[in-house]
Amino acid sequence: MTSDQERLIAEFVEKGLAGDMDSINAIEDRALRGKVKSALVKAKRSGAVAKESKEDTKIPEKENQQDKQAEQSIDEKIKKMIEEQFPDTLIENSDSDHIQIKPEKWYDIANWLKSDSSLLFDSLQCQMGIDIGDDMLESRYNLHSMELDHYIEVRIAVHRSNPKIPSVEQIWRIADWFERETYDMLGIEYTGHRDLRRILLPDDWEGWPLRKDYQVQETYHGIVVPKMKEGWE
Amino acid sequence: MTVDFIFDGLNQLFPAVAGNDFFLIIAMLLPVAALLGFITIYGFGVIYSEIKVSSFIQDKTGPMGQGPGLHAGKWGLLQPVADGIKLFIKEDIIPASADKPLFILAPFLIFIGALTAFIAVPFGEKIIIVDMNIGIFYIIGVGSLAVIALILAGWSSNNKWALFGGMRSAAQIISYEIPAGISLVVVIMLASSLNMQEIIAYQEGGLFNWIIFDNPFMPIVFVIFFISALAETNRTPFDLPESESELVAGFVTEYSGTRYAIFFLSEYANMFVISAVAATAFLGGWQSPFENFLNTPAWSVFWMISKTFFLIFVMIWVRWTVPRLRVDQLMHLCWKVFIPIGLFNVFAVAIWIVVIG
Amino acid sequence: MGVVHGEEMVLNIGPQHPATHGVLRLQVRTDGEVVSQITPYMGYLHRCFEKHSENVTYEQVIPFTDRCDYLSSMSMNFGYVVAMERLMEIKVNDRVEHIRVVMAELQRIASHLLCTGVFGLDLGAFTPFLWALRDRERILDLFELTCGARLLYNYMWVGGLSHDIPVGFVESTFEFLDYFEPKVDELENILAHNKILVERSADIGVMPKDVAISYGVTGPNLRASGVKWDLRKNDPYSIYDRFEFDVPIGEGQKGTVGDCWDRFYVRIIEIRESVKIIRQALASMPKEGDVHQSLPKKIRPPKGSVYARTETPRGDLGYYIESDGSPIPYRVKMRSPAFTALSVLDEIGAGWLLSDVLAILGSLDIVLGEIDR
Amino acid sequence: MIKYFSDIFTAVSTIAGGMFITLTHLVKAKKGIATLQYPEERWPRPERNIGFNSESYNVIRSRLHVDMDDCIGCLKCERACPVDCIKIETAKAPERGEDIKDVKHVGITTNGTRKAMVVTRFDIDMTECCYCNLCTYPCPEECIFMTGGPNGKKHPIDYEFSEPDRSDLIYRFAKPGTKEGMENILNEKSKVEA
Repeated sequence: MTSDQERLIAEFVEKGLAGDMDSINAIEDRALRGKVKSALVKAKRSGAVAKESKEDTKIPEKENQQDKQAEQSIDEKIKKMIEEQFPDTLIENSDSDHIQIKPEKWYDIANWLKSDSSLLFDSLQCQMGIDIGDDMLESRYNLHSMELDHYIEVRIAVHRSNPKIPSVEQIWRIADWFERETYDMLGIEYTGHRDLRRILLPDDWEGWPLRKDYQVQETYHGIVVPKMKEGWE
Repeated sequence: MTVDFIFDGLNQLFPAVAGNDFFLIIAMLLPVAALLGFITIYGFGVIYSEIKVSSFIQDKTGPMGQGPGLHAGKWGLLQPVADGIKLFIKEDIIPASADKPLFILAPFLIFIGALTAFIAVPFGEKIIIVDMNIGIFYIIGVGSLAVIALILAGWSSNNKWALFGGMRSAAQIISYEIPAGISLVVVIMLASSLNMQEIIAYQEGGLFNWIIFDNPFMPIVFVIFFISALAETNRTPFDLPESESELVAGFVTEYSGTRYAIFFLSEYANMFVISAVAATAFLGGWQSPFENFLNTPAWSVFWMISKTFFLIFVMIWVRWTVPRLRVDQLMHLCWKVFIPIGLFNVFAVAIWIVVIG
Repeated sequence: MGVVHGEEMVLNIGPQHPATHGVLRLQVRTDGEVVSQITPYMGYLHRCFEKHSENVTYEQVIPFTDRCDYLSSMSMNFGYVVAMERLMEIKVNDRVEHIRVVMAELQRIASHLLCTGVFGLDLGAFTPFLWALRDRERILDLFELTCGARLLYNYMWVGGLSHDIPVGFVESTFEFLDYFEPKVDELENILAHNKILVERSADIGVMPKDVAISYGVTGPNLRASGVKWDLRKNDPYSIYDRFEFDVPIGEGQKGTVGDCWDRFYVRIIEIRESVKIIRQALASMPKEGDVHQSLPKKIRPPKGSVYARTETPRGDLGYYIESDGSPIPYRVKMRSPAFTALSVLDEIGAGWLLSDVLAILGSLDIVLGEIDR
Repeated sequence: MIKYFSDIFTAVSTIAGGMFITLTHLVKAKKGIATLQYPEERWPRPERNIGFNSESYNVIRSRLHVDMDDCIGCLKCERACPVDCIKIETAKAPERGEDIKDVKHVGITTNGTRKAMVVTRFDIDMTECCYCNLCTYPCPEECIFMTGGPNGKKHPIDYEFSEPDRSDLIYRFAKPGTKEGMENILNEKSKVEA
């Protein structure tokens, strides 16, 4: 490496450290660009060590904060709207990354979330159930709007003794199978679901496997479930 | 022909007991035995070539181990033999809910259909087992026996896949007999005979006297006949009755071992018959492509078999290239494409004969 | 069709059937050959991925993600590590990101090759399937060169890779791409434009946009319905925002937008786009960089949850990871793309002939390992 | 009507095109064959030159092997295994770094670590192993590894291992010592536990 090149790289690294990544990405010579980038990474790493590893983590944090702010705004906005439209359904929570609601009016809220022209959540990305302890089961919905490109997460907690949540199967058709899976694994009953059967496990399976207190069956159809394999005591 | 020839020969050999009925039986059985031997050897040959051609098309080598010289032999020449042995020593399973007599009858029926068609196939001027005056009609007629066998197989298996397969094959074979028949009608019009030997005699005198080059419509007729032949022998792209990714194995789903082997063999035997008919009707039969070149009776067998094998090769080649049609498209092709064009050809060739020929 | 009504028959396609791509059972009601209702039954391959995950540590989940979609293990690993890195706020260096992208795109090619080949096989064309497998083997060789395994890699780790790419990997990948590009054309010529295949797949099993979105169908299946939605473009993770590539969508070239042929053809174009990405990524890959640089000593994410999506060959793969601060995940949920793709089968498959249903199933490109988990 | 004939024309032309492609493959059959005659020919195993620090990387996925002389019984591999196919039992050695002839226990590893534990059992169930390679990374003495790779000289790669009995695939690596020696060690262990 010539000293000329070294000087160039040093220049670019300084620029990069100052946050000007565009000029580095604009370098035409691929090899030089690669070198600059690797030098930049090195510089950042050593800088991070010197500043007690603050510099390195700051960048993602910043991005995250920005993301969170964006999320917050949509979350807060929806929370406010829910409060107006469906009073008494929102549960205030300290975490701002999701919306916690009561199960009763979930079907109406879901319908509204999908059809309201300022929200248009037309895609249910993921629906999952979780045993959050304290005898509570939770159903979580990750919603996404294809047109407006924003996300929210809705959480509905129910008590284990009466795990009933209105089904949104007729609003987002994919919820059909997602809810069946959650029913299969955690035993949350989705009222109004037209075909609530077990989906992955056999129909005659006992228990709800993903609850935290689930015990493996002793026998299944007369077959003993081995606890320890042979010759492996 | 051949039967008479052998009968005469036996009578001359033993003049003391000439005209014995026993000689007639021998004279009939000998060609049949020869035929069975031929079908077996041909079966091995064609299965081997199917394996190898498909392998080369698919960038594989195909079987390499089973050959002369035990393991690690050359070229896997004995692979069909091994396959045959495997199939014949397999357990013979008849499903409990199957209709047993029909289940057993079906493979024999299909084999009889394939075998009896062979006797009217000419391999040379004298080398034909029975020279019937309605030879081509006879082969088409006997060939349709397969439909009954396939329906029997499909129905008696008591399996939904088999039933689907049987029904599909019935519809398919019956439909495609019409374009095939229409195509042969054109040939019969030209040769003015149903006799195989006379059709061949019409094409005497080299390549350009073959019926396929007789007039501008004949190549189309040939293509229609050949594609219909593919459909009649249940070959891809018309292998709906046994389409493996839809119907598991179609009408042969419940068959195993020997019975399956018979189905397998009759498919290839049918291929030979239908290719032989195509070669006879369109490609000059046992005639040499060049006038007065290698046109002796011994060479006639060579020409006939090589023409037939070329057509079989094309069948194999097509099989490993194209996807499969759907049931309604199959019928569409038959009734809306082949039959109108075939009828047009009959009309056009008739005019051609009147005006030019 | 449909004028003559006979008795309805219930037919079980599977669990052992050549066209179900695994152990799937489709209970279909047919009238003759016309299918009126399809009820899929799955779970034959259920291996308790989510329950397992609650009993092993975070790094030990990765071998299990491999086995979910065994045809695109790299993408499965990728999705998991992206989710974990988002949860733990780890930023990996450029070399790692480049290697990951190369691997994921190679995996996409391998998976799409298999899918297009098998689609041909479902329609009766055997030869292109073997050609596709032959080229897929070359990709698996590259993976073997890299991490020693051909199918289940456990290559991407949280915060890095299990090891660096070997010397000569870049050259052999370029060599492979040069060899491979003409082969795609060949595959396209023999399969995509073949009249019989067009007849079999065009206008069959049309999936309109709104149905696709409502059913959560993603990936090539959604794009074939005319929605320009690719997470690599729309929500870029890793370093996909640095590369130039097109997102192919179904245009209804041979029939209606969103038919089987579009789903099939979108995959062939995606193979070409992946080749583009690999070429760019290999060219810009930094020579220096330790793949273990940001590997955490102990994976102990903070309390919280994350839902991260990545684009696998089959669509949006989402991992929902709930952490309670211990080294063992509290809950891992995989939102598998093939699961949603299969759920749409009844909607778009009913009313077609039996042969068409199997063609539609083939065009959806499902992997049962991922559906059953 | 035009569509009718153009359909026929496209059908004929595309199928002819496909037939031509397969024919070229058939004609050039010798060139592009992908098959290997397996027992005679084998797939060339890729040269794994990892570049830097190749010694510490082991990227072969073959069967596991343990150099018992180097194992210090730290249980790291057992904990790393996601499918629990490694089972290790240890007993406290009388003195750190001491050789115990009765159980063939070598006191000091090749890396120079003085062993404090006698490994009385080290079983790997290869029927359950998922070849994820996770156990080889945490090992401080690099004594558990997949055969082949950098260890290829000592342990050639072996993909084709099969046994007539399932239980033969449980590999027991712990060195069988004399009976008395084992008893001594185990007594010592039970004392410690008590």
